[in-house]
Amino acid sequence: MIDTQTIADGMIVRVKGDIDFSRSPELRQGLLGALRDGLDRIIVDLAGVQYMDSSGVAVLVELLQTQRKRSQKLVLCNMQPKVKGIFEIARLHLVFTIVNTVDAAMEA
Amino acid sequence: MIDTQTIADGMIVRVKGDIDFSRSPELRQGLLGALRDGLDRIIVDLAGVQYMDSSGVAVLVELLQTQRKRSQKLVLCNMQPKVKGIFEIARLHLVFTIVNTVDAAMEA
Amino acid sequence: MSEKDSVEIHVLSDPCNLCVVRAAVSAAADRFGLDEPARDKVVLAVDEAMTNVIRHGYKQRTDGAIDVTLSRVRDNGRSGIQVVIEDEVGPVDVERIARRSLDEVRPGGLGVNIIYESFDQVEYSPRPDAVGLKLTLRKYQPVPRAKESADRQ
Amino acid sequence: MSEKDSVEIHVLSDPCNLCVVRAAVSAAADRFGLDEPARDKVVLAVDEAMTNVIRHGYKQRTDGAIDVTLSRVRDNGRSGIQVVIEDEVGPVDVERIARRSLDEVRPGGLGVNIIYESFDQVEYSPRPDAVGLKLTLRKYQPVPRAKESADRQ
Ligand SMILES: Nc1ncnc2c1ncn2[C@@H]1O[C@H](COP(=O)(O)OP(=O)(O)O)[C@@H](O)[C@H]1O
Ligand SMILES: Nc1ncnc2c1ncn2[C@@H]1O[C@H](COP(=O)(O)OP(=O)(O)O)[C@@H](O)[C@H]1O
Repeated sequence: MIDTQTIADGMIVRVKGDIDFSRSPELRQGLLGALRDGLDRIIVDLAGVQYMDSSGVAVLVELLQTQRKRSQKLVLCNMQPKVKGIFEIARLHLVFTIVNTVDAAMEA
Repeated sequence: MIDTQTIADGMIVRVKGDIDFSRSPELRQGLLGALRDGLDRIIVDLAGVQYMDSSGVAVLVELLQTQRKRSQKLVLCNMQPKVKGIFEIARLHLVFTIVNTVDAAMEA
Repeated sequence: MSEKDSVEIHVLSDPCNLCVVRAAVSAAADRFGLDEPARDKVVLAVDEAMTNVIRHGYKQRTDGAIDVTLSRVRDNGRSGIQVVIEDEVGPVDVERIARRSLDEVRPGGLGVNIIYESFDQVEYSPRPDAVGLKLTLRKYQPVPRAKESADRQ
Repeated sequence: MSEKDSVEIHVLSDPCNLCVVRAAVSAAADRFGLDEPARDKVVLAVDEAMTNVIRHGYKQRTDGAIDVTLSRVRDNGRSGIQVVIEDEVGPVDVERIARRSLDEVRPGGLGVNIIYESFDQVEYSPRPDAVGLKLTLRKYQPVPRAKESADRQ
């Protein structure tokens, strides 16, 4: 479900597949389990996620809060249109740093 | 559901939408209703048909038989992969003249 | 089942069934005339409502019954979809099912908001004999403002 | 309903319901591990089977009941889908449901062929008390011959 790759100041996490309540607990475990101090930048690449419900969004909010508490960054990229939809309904598109590409996420 | 266009030696019929038993009676009416003597070539453009079941295939077989009885041609083109699937199961891909494009259908 | 184009779906309260229900809801909404943006909202909101039944109603038990009934509704010439979701969780206090403000950023508390944002009509009601919860949702295809925008050109 | 990932769908025998059932079948087949070619076959064959119930069973009446139950089956480590289609058409003579030869080109007579070609197991049986017909279909995900083709390289 997730692949991680280390980068200079943190890591890229690539998520794959639809994220609903049947898979969000596994996503949560994977994402929060990969967390540690010193990950100045976590990039979550959502290119492979065509659909996400609020249980998936909740995992990302939790991740954002943890990163912020440590003064570390979370950047979302490659968000697909339907996933963008739920972020907009939840008014979270203004709260998260969301960019188009992984390259842009490296600089964000 | 269908659009027809007159060409020098007959007509092009463009079909749109999934064809199952809820729509094949209408397709039958549209196609057989447009038939007349002197349509030396009927081209059925299936670009807009993503799915067809055997009730749609039956309409095309009926059309083929009518055209053949009048020594006229029926050419199918732009067949989408899933539609090709049912023609293959029914072993009708060898019975119909099936080409890729409308241009090729003009020459077939 | 009264209407000839109604579809009833019975599943147990296991989240692995969500994807099948979403697919059926999307196809029904398409057939009842909703365009893609409207369909996407309906699909998401039904997913949220079922997830709430699983989490809050059945407290994550995976063997509870959930019935989803999809049917066509009409209103002033507009076509739409009605989705009824019924569970058997026992007595429920529908007053406790409420939207929270979205100003605060925290995990959770989005589902009910999404349901109200996505559907035109939302009604939570207790089922007779305290069998469980009944949620009735209706969404109509927004009328295209073709005339109006044509006038403006 | 015994299995937690089974899905039961009830519709009336109106062909307009076919698309919703197809969507649900495709999503369930996906979840039960069938790849796209296998899913496409299953979807088409269920469509054909339901169309036959509507045409031959209910003689195009649109108010007959059709129940479709989707569940996971396993066989020798392979995962698959079972589709059970039940109607209430009354007594049926299952012997009369037969494949015709495909050598002759004529309209019709494809449905039963498609059903047998698409599924690994096909069983037509009368329902108890002559209620109607029960059709049980099973399709397993073909095991990828990864090893074998790797050996050949
Ligand atoms: N189907 C339900 N049955 C019982 N309580 C519910 C149901 N749906 C929602 N609720 C109540 O409404 C609250 C808000 O739900 P929601 O907005 O989906 O956020 P969350 O599920 O993250 O708490 C829930 O915490 C719960 O108390
Ligand atoms: N569900 C059914 N109930 C009763 N008879 C059926 C059913 N399905 C098929 N049959 C019988 O089997 C024959 C072959 O069906 P099929 O291969 O689908 O071709 P077609 O429907 O075009 O005749 C039908 O003509 C019908 O007599």
